[in-house]
Amino acid sequence: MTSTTEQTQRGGINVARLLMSFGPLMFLALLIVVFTVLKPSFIDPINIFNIMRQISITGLIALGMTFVILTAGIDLSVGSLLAFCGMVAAVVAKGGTANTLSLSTSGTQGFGWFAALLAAVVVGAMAGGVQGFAITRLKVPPFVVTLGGLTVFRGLTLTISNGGPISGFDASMRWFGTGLIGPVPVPAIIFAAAAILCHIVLRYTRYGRAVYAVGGNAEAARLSGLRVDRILISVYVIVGFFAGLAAFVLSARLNSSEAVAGIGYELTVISAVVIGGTSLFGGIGSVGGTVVGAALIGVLQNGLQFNNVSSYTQSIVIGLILILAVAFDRWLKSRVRR
Amino acid sequence: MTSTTEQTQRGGINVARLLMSFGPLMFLALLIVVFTVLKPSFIDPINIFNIMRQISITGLIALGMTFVILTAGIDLSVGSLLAFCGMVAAVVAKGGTANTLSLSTSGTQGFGWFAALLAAVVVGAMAGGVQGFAITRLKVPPFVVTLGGLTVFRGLTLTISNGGPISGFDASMRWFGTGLIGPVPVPAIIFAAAAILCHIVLRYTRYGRAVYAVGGNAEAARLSGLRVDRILISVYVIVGFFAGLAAFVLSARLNSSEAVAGIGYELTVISAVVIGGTSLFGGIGSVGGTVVGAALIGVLQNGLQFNNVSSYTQSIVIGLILILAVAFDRWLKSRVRR
Amino acid sequence: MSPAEAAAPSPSPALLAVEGVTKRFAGVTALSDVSLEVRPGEILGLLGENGAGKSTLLKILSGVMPPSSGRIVFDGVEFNPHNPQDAKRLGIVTIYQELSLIPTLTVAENIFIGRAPLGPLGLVSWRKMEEDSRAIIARVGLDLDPTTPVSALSVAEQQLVEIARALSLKSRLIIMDEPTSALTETEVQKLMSIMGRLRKDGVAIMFVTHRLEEASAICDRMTVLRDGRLAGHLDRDGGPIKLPKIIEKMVGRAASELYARPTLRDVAGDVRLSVRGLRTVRDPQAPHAIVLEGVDLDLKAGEILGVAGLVGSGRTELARAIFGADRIAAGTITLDGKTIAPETPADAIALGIGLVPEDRKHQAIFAALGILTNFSIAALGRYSNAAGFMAERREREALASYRKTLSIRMASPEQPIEGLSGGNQQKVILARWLARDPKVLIVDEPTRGVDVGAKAEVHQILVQLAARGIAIMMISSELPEVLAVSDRIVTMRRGRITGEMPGIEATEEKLMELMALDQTQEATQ
Amino acid sequence: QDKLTILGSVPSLGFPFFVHMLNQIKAEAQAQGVNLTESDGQNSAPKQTADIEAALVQKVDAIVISPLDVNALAPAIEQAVQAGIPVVTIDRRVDGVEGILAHVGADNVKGGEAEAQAMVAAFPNGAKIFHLQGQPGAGPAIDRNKGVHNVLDPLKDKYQIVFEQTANFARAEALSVTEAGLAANGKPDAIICANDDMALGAVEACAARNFTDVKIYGFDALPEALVAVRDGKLAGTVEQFPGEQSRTAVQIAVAYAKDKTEPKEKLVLLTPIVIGKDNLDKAERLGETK
Ligand SMILES: Nc1ncnc2c1ncn2[C@@H]1O[C@H](COP(=O)(O)OP(=O)(O)OP(=O)(O)O)[C@@H](O)[C@H]1O
Ligand SMILES: Nc1ncnc2c1ncn2[C@@H]1O[C@H](COP(=O)(O)OP(=O)(O)OP(=O)(O)O)[C@@H](O)[C@H]1O
Ligand SMILES: [Mg+2]
Ligand SMILES: [Mg+2]
Repeated sequence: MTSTTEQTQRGGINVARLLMSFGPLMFLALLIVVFTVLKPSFIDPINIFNIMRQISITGLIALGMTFVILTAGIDLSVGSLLAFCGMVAAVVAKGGTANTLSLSTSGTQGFGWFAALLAAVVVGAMAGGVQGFAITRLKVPPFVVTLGGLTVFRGLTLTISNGGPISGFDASMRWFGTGLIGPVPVPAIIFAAAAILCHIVLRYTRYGRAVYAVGGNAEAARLSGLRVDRILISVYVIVGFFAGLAAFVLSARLNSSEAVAGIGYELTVISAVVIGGTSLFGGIGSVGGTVVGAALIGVLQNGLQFNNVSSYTQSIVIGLILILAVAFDRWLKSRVRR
Repeated sequence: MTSTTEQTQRGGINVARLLMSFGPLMFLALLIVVFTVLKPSFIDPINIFNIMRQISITGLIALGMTFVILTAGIDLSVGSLLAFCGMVAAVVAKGGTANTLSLSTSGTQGFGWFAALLAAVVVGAMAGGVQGFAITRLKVPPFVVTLGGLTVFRGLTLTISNGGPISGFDASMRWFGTGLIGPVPVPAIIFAAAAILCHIVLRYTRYGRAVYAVGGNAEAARLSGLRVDRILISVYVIVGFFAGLAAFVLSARLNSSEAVAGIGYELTVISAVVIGGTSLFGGIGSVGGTVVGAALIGVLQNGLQFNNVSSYTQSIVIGLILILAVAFDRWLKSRVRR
Repeated sequence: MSPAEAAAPSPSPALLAVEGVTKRFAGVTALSDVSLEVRPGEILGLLGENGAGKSTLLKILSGVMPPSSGRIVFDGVEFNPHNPQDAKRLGIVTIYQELSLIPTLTVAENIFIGRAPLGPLGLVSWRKMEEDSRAIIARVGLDLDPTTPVSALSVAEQQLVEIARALSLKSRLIIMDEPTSALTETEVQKLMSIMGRLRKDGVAIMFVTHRLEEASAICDRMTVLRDGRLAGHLDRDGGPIKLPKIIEKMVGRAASELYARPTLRDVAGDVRLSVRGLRTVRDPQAPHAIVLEGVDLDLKAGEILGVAGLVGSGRTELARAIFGADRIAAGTITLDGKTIAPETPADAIALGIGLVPEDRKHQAIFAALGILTNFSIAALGRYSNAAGFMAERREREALASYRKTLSIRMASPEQPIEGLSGGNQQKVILARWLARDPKVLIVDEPTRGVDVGAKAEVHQILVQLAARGIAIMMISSELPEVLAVSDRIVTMRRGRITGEMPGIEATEEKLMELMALDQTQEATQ
Repeated sequence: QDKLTILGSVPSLGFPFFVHMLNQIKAEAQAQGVNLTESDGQNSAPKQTADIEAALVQKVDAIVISPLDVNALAPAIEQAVQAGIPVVTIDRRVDGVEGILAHVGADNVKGGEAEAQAMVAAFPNGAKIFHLQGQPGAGPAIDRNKGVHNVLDPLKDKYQIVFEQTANFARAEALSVTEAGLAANGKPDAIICANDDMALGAVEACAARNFTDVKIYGFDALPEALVAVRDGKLAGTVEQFPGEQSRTAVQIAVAYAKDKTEPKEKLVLLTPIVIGKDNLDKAERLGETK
């Protein structure tokens, strides 16, 4: 008797939840329909895979940012860190800063893709760790620390590369940016795999629970025996790791690491997370939402470009639609609650 | 007997408070000393007035941003709104979009500086009001609304000006950017007057205290009978007003309104506020802090430039010092309370 | 079910009439067809178990939320408040169950929120505000610097500030939702006498409490809710309304003895926790918090130690210090003979110490998170496998069993805990620590906001835990509760232990004497 | 103390083009035996203005500047001129300020025209064109766009711009934008880009679709682009001789500061040329491409 009630109740709430999470998703579907009607080739596999490849870079970082924002933190340094990790990866891949411009694809230069990947993610994670340390130990708010990081990492990147790019990687490295597995671009697969992993971590592990708890109420989390500082540091390590991974994929995709890479990414990435329903005040949100948020932005940009809308009008339309998408989500939620 | 205790207690707290607020201020003083030792001409009145003029633009916006952040909000659109208001002011000052590049200083064209100023602040305030409305009525988080605003206002600016600048204002308008009253630059005086006004409003009016209350706990403020929505809308109107004022001063100073003006200002402005001790979670902060924060950033940039530090190194040093300044403040606070 | 109006000799017309009010939330009907009346100069008690709908009704009356259906008449006019301000304008003043002060502002500002006194030039006069607020809080017996930020106050102090604020407003109807849940006898007495005075002035009061003695002592009439429905009205019949009558109306069956006196149990257990010369430093974040000035204490396995004291006596501070939540300046703590020095709550928990904090809202619940997460957060290790994955089935089963034993009223394990009534939230937090199965469990105001029935259950559970050998330290401001379950009782005052006696010998009078010596004498030091 | 000090200011050291420019200024200053104060405008007119103001306080002896914006920097430069400090502008000319010592530049409008003309020459029978523009509102973006349209607008019938989008001077954005353009419009004959970074991004997008015969044009003649031209990946890139501009400007400024030598010409205009595979040797930075 009781168990049936529980089950129906649980079922009811799940349907409601699903509907709620449909806010951005429904909007995304709507956009796809509209763009397809405007120009049917929009839905061609080539273009869909283009979009997937395009959102994979900021999407990867957005996965890490989801962890950070769930703890009520923020990381503004991701764009600069991306550039920094990309430059590190390039230096490792090319075996030094000499010979920065050769576009040769011979397989023998430098230390190879694996070392480059490792360097990028380790440097990214370490940089994140240092920032996390400043946040927890020096008690400087995440906004300030990572704003500092934003300028520091950019300066370091420019110093390493003296302003210029480092280009020309071997084919094995480039595969991570331009390769296909079946018809699917490798970056899209990396992003999908990372998203599933993050979803599992946040939803089904002890650590994930702790992240939500710290964001929900840090003091209560501390009094419940969670090592709040360690968890906070860890989320910055995670976002740094993903910035490194994204940097590697981006460099592989562009065949070049640029000192100006990733400028302004922090806002794109944070928007993806927030449009996906994660609260900037912590404790509420999901990886699924972030993926939808990233897709929404990607589809919007691509669709407008696809229709050759003038860049001025694009700005206006993108801004309005982002607001509308979230407003629609709120409206839907308030309906479901009733 | 009791009254003496009270007084010493209150006195004690006031001294403590003063010392606490000294965190960024002490750091600012330290920086000035260091730069002066490095190069005594740093402290020349000319240079000091330069710095004051330089911080006045972002400083003005930061005053408005202080209101917003005190309510636990944020406004990312200020840079774009600055460009938009500047363009509006230029169109009004020139009496249309024709003749956009004449550098003539004849006093007869267009509608004059007063109309231009009025247009800039009214448009700014209205744009802020619209955003505030979306935040309170559509229940879209400030981050999303103003991120949308960031791209929308930029697109509008580019549309008005068709990408180019509008230049050449008459002398009466230019005075607001380049004029002097005694030895003091007009923009610095405008900034100082605005700061004093904001300080009085926040500290000594019921409205100001309501702003703090809403930021401290919006739900409790509502339960206490405050009109939370109206207060929230008002702070976006205020920051919009200041973006308009800053736009007017900037256009007058550069003798030109550019479509690319203000890119990235949101971060500079928010840093000034946050470094000044205002909490991004609302309810805590002051105008004095914001002024010190803006000055800190201005002195740092000017001082490094003054000492011919290379641009890349400047980035690194500025980032580190911003973090250090806040860390120092936190450390000082934890000391003083003991 | 006709309201017995005979009790009042000349019934004045109702100031407030609630007619058939219903309130539905998603899936839950919190109120269904409730009607009641309040007359000027009358104190109406509103009683009911946790989740009965009391707070919901009061929130509707004060304009926080609209009813789904039904009518409210205030002063003869239909009343449809859209927001708290509408209610306030008519002279309806509310003290909410969940504290609603603004933590970042000072005491003075909270008292004068939205109506700060203005000086010349129309600017806020801080001096006048501070002076006036000092007088206002003094009325409820609170003596603290009005420039203190509210975030530095204890729950009890916050509650007093709220009461003081409400009393300082011009009002015709005062709504009090569990104003006394964190207060001790002394403050309650002060409040009662103020309420009595207000009654004489013709102010109507609606009063919610789970401390039935209190209700019985002060209320002229009572309205009892059960499961969101009206269970009936009770009237003063010459003398105070008797407790069994109230309980019967509340739970729908005859009441058994609630506070059973402890029998002298054989607590021959070894000393489990021992504290010697414990001192704490003044916390920079909470300048107001009491400093422990050398506490010595022993806690035996299988024993329930009651800790009694007035507001601000240092009980909470003692608990937090043992738990590693606050820094210790001097002194030693030994657990099972080994000296321990927990630097964080995590350390203390790992050693087998648990703490149910007093400030539920800020220190215990994760408001937006589901009940399941709220329940298991302190025992994640127990409900996860070696690889770090949650064992959700086990977790759910455990919650389900606590749901039954503690009779937690909830819709589903995923429901955000903020949707629960206050008392039910408290039960989830208790379940959190029961699931952890600690060696030493410190409970700070464990039944704050818990209804009588559940309170008895909580006491039962504490006794059972003790019987299993767990050492329990119970801090409570409700002396009957302390007397009911404690094997031994210590009293505290100004950071020191002032007395100790076996529970069976203790009486309220004896405890009061040890707890409350003249505080003002020492205040100046 | 007797050593002269000059200010060298460029719009943004985030872009390799200006890094090169400043490096050349630095090298020439060293060769002339003067001190150099460096300034990075960080893509912000107020920042570059502030740098000039700081230099005025320090009483530099001359200013060599590539202004971020020809209008917005005018007041600051005017202030310098009024303070009696010789100013030489590079690359972009500031209008309406009297008394500038000299201007050494290559007009971006002319560069855009050259770029489009090179494309026209490659496709005498007409072509389907993509156009990637620079950051909206930025001076060079406006001028280069104008140049391209000056040439192509009269030839609308033969040379259709089927896809015209901004990619903000950035490589990653150019890659995405080009991908979208290719998906929507199929293969173009040529892609005209407002800088080399975008051109290199377009190269990657075309390569991914195996459209290796699309002729892609860049702008700035960065070493990386020269390599791509050599390898046949880029059809051409516009050379504006930033190094020569910079060195000439420093020479003029130092000569005047030392002994008031007036420059032979007040206006030195270098004609931008398009570097293709056959005239790679004309490229200023060929030496850096080893
Ligand atoms: N915002 C809400 N959303 C959903 N359900 C709610 C909400 N607020 C209250 N409820 C539900 O309404 C019912 C009545 O709650 P209410 O808070 O009125 O109880 P109460 O009588 O005040 O209990 P307590 O004595 O524990 O404070 C409960 O079942 C509760 O779960
Ligand atoms: N480090 C701290 N941080 C935050 N709050 C603290 C801290 N230390 C103590 N407090 C709070 O200060 C209050 C005063 O503590 P104290 O031990 O004096 O109270 P008490 O005797 O338990 O009486 P009551 O809780 O009824 O006021 C406590 O409620 C506690 O929550
Ligand atoms: Mg309640
Ligand atoms: Mg306590």
